[in-house]
Amino acid sequence: MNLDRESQQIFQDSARDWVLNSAPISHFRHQRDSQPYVSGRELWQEQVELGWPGIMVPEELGGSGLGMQELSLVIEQMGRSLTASPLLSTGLIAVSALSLCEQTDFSRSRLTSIASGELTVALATEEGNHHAPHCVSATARQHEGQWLLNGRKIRVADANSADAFLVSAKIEASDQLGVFLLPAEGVSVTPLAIFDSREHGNISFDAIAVPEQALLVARDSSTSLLDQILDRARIGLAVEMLGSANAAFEMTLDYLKIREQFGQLIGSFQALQHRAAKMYIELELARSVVDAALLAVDEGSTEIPLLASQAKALVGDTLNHITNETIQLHGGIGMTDEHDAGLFIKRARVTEYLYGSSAFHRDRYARLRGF
Amino acid sequence: MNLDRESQQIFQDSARDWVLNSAPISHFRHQRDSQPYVSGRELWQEQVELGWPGIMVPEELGGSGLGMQELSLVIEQMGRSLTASPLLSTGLIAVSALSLCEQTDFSRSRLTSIASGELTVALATEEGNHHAPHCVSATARQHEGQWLLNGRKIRVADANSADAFLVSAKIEASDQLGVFLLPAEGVSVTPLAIFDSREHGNISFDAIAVPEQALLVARDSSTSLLDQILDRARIGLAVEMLGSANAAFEMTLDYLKIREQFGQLIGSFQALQHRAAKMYIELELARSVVDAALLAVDEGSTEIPLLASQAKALVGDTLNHITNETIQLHGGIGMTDEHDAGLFIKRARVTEYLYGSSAFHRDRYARLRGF
Amino acid sequence: MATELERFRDEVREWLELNCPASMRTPMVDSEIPWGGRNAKFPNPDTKLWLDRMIEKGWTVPTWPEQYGGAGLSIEQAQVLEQEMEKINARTPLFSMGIFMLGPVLLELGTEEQKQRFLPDIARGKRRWCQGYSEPGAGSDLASLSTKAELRGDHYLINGSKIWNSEADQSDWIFCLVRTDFDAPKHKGISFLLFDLDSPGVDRQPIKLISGSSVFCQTFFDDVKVPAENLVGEENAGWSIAKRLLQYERQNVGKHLNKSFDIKLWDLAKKYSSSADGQIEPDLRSRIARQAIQDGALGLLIERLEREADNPNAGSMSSVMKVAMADINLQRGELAIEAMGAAGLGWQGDEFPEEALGEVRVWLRGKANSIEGGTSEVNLNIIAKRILGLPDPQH
Amino acid sequence: MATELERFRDEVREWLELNCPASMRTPMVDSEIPWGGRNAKFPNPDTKLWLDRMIEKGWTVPTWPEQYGGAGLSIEQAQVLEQEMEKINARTPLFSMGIFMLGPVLLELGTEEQKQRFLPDIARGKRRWCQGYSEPGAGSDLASLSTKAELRGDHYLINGSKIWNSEADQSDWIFCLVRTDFDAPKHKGISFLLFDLDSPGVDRQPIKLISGSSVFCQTFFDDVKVPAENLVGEENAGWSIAKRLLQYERQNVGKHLNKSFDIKLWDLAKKYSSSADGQIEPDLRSRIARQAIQDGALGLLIERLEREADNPNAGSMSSVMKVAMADINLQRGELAIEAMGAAGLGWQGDEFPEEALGEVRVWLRGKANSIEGGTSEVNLNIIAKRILGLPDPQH
Repeated sequence: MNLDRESQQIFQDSARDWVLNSAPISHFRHQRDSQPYVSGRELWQEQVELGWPGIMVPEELGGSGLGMQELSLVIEQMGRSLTASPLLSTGLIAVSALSLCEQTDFSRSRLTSIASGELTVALATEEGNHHAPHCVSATARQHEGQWLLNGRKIRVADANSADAFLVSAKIEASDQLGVFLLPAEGVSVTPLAIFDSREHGNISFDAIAVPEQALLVARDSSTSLLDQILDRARIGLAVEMLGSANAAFEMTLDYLKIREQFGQLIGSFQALQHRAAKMYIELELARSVVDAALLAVDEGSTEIPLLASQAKALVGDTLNHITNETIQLHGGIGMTDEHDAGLFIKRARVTEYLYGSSAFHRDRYARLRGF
Repeated sequence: MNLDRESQQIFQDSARDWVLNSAPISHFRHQRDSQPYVSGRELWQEQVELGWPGIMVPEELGGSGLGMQELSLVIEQMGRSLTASPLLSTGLIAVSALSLCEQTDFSRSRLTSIASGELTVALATEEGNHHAPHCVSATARQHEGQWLLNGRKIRVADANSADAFLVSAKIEASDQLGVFLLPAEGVSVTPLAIFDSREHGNISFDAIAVPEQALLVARDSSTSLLDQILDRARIGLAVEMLGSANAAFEMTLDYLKIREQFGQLIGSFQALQHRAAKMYIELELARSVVDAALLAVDEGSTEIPLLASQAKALVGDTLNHITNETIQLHGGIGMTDEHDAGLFIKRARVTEYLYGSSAFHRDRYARLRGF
Repeated sequence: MATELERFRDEVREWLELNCPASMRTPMVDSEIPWGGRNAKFPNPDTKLWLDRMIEKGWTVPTWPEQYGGAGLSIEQAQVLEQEMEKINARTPLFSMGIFMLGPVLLELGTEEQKQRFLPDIARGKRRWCQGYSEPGAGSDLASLSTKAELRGDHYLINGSKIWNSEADQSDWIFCLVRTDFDAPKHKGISFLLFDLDSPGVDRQPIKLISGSSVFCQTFFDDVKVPAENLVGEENAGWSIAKRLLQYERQNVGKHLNKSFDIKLWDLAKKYSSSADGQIEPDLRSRIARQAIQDGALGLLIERLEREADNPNAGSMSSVMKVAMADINLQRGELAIEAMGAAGLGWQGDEFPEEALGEVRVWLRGKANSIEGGTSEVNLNIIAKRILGLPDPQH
Repeated sequence: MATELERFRDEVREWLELNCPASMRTPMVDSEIPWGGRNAKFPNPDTKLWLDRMIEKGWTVPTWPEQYGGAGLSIEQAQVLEQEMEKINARTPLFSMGIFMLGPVLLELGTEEQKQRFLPDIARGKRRWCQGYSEPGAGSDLASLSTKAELRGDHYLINGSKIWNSEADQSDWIFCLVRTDFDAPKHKGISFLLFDLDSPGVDRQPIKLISGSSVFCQTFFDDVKVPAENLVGEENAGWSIAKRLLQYERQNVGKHLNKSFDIKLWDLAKKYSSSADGQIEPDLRSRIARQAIQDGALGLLIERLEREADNPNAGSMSSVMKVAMADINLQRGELAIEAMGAAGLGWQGDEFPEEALGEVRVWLRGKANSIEGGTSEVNLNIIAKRILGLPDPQH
């Protein structure tokens, strides 16, 4: 179910207010400067109280039964303020996974736990340097009515504090990939110091047993569940990235309006005006694709894969361009650690990489179009 | 042999004077408007009298025994004025082919004929839509001490008036490609109306017999003669293209200094100033590569293939950018047929395609570098 | 609400099925574009039939009020009509600067008498309009125009010349910017006049473009008499009307150039590929993919801006669309030529496929997209100032 | 002539073979960069040995006259030396803003006394210099600087602050732009002063960059006394000296950042490729090829500009090189990060290869290339005005 425009606006305003009050960029900076890595768990309880983890969880399981469009209003605001939160991994990706699969007691109970804020989940699909979700070495073997999982996954977002992992594994004696929900107990997590300062980790799991229903099976088997989950992750991440791109752009625009050189506001220089206008055009194009992708998800359209790749590629290029221009147009001050420009560019490159780079998605887009 | 800088300057000045007096752009325009296609033959005799066809021919064969650096001074001036001439095909490409091969009576006599202006030659290597010099269907078969040549070649520059063709053909009962010099007699030429208005044609040859020595055999067999010839063609064409790019740029710069809008010379608008400055930077980078490539040829360096691809790719991108900006910065007037901007962009795209596009040469450059 | 719209969709689909002739469901051929006008020609009689049927429904201008020849549809209904027409590849029944440029302006700013006099003829394709804006000395700086109109009792006397008048030689009437006050600041002395191009003193000279066609004219006015009632808006207040019309023009340029271009590009790349199985060279394929992604985004942007027509920046947003369209279309043209290789170098002749020759002309004609209807530079200025609020230099 | 140069080449090769220690033929490690200065450290004793041998030959500053510590080589000879050093991967024996920036300016514009006083120490790495140009309010608009210097008898009294002083906390002396006349037009009241950073009243505060390092300082001056004879050029005529030095700086920035970067990029792409045989993904490969072609062109441009040092535009050409270098290096950094994928996201820790961690810092540090030594925007202005002769707006 989707809200009407007016209710969406109210929803967005409340998300913005919370972010501005509880999680402004200064909060992220403070976390970064005082902790080995920035964990999203610190503010999680407040988000749980606002009902955000359950936005997409059906009402009968304790959620709000809304769509990705509504959840994205919150995620975009978080992107604007670089808020660290498990909301994308848990409220969007895990909820999508548990909703797209055939419903079982297992899936329903996990959705309920997510909605109530008791369970956070991290998506663990990568094994190599570049996004290649179908190249999987991790394995799953049936044993006495359970699955035994073996393998390792790298650079898992939100890994360090997650209660469970969604992992992809090759099902032994078949050529199929399965997606499993694996509790964090018994999983070994090596935290990584990545330049966006968020919590990421490499994980490994050695013969961990999970119940049969921990294998999530797609309801719509026309595409693999893994791809369905990843496409939603890509779109959700594109929303966050668009929020960051807009915030970096607005920060730059503000600077152009106050910084003077040569007796002029630098925003009056035509060369800079044209560059700002071009960034704005890119942002508008990117937003159009992201909006269409969100609508496609909520409508269950067959265009989801195409729009997911289109959105991730376009937003990635836009964010890359804008974060570079943000530093350049700020000049020296943008190079200093105390300025926020660096926080944006560092987070930007991590998100550009995550769930497939722009190059990956250009290629995938062409393949999906039949070329 | 190369001239010293001062003598090169004198050489260049005389080429510029001739082009400005005998072959300005208005001359090309006049030819275009009054003939089915523009043939370079019309002004050829004057160029012969200036000794240009023989610049690279050894002195003992009637030429000047100079290098490609000297010939390029003329070709660049012709590129500036869009002068149609067989000089590139004959004086550079054919002379290179006939000099790089093992010297025979055949090769020597042809070099002599070129130097004296009696022989023009067109390079015929293409068979498909995209440059792929090693995919050849044309064949050569030995028969009674002669070669019998069969095949067709497309989009041959200067085809319609050429006295002979350099063609590539697969040597039967071997997996080798040979380069043959084939007289125009018996070759069927279909003129093409290409948008640069020059003389181009498709040719076909059906069991034409040529003497044994018409097969040119590389003296330096480390790379194929065909590649050696093509690399020189690419560098020579890059010189022409650089001349065109510079002329289009200068025409645009002049316009920026006289056109007024909003009570200002448009060249005073910073956004346009920066765009002009960026074009200038591209031109300077391109010239640096072209100069290095010319030097490499005259020194017989092993870097020729790499520099040829680098030059063709870079000059192609530069010319593409500049010819587009030439129209844009002239505004409506640049869109009219009566303005020269259109002549430049049309010639530009034909030269970008010829002997391999920028994309072809990026790929080749990477391969040559081992990637 | 949704059900009502779905009911409308069903009606539309049914009507189209019955009324759109088969030959009107094929790609438009240049020679069959229905421009209307006094001298309209219909080489294919189906074109006329289709036009008449659509006129009867009011669907040449579906959102206009019925009394002016429209059907009074809502924006949502008009989108449904458009979608259903696209589904069966139905051709647009009538192309016209009257529909997309002059009409909306008259609806907003014309007198009731002017609306009744001009709008129904536009809706029915009776009169073909062209634009009289630019002058040789007034391009980007349009407001510096100097074509003079002097009020002489009941008429204006026009002297001067206009340039880039699209198909003026084929058109019946012109909507024309003229200077009615030479002493006022440049934006304050401009008026917006409508007049017949067959009036004595009008001379239209086609301009040949680099694409070989002559889609524009330079038009000279020598003591042309125009009835005073043909003035739209107040005298000397024409600049705001002119800008409003430009916004409609920019929206329209974006809208019309985007359709199915990227599919064609992939097809060209495959068809003229040098590999037997139509594989596209990787470097080119990457760039086409990038272009297709942007092209698709442009289509989605246009749809979004239609939905958000109540956005306070809607007018300036037409500049965003216009610049994006011009950029993306320029890339598209270059990629098309590159993709065809040798086949894409032809100017004319049987040796080249007809579609390739067409692409060459489209490529060259497309270079004007970033110039006509306001250059990209002018539109970037508009975005910087009106949307982004960037300052002017201080002196 | 050529033979004489070839004889020189043989001599150089032989000398290098004998005198360049093996460890000085390996890639430079950051901790071993020989910056010289009062507190120079040589963690590897070979660095000191190599420096001393090169000083003895005058080859730390090969083209400077012998009386100032150089070897009086011609440009061609210096290029031969450079080529031969490159062939054996010999490290640069001494890095120094004195060599590339202050030295050439003093050679051109210093008094004989100043040359003797400062140049030999630069050649021998005895004194480490830093630059005092930008101020918080004077970045691109450098000439609006406001650090004040008042002449008080035999010395100037300096008050104010400078920013972006490269490694000021590690340096001994500063070449500093100060305002000596607040009433004159901004370009006419600037002077060029040299002074010791250990002087009382100097406070150096390192600035942490986004790359995590602190290669720049903000430096505060509170009643710092500088002997009047440390003025270079005339009082209030420092602006032209400042600009000349910037040209040398720009040349140098280009020169030092270009070396072997593109080979490394290919290697990274192969090494961190996801395919077992090191195949590079086609879209990335195309873009690296494009970058490598430009990178190579930049190297050739730099060589050409060295050969054409008599070009009347040589000064402004340093702006061409500077902008090209910054653009190309920015692309290079982005491609390096992209090529490494997950391995290229690390900030620290054993989980990431050391070279990948290094590349991340280089990528971030490189963002300053288009800012330091004059922003790309300022350099584009210079090219447009000085080389292309484009006009200023009329008011």
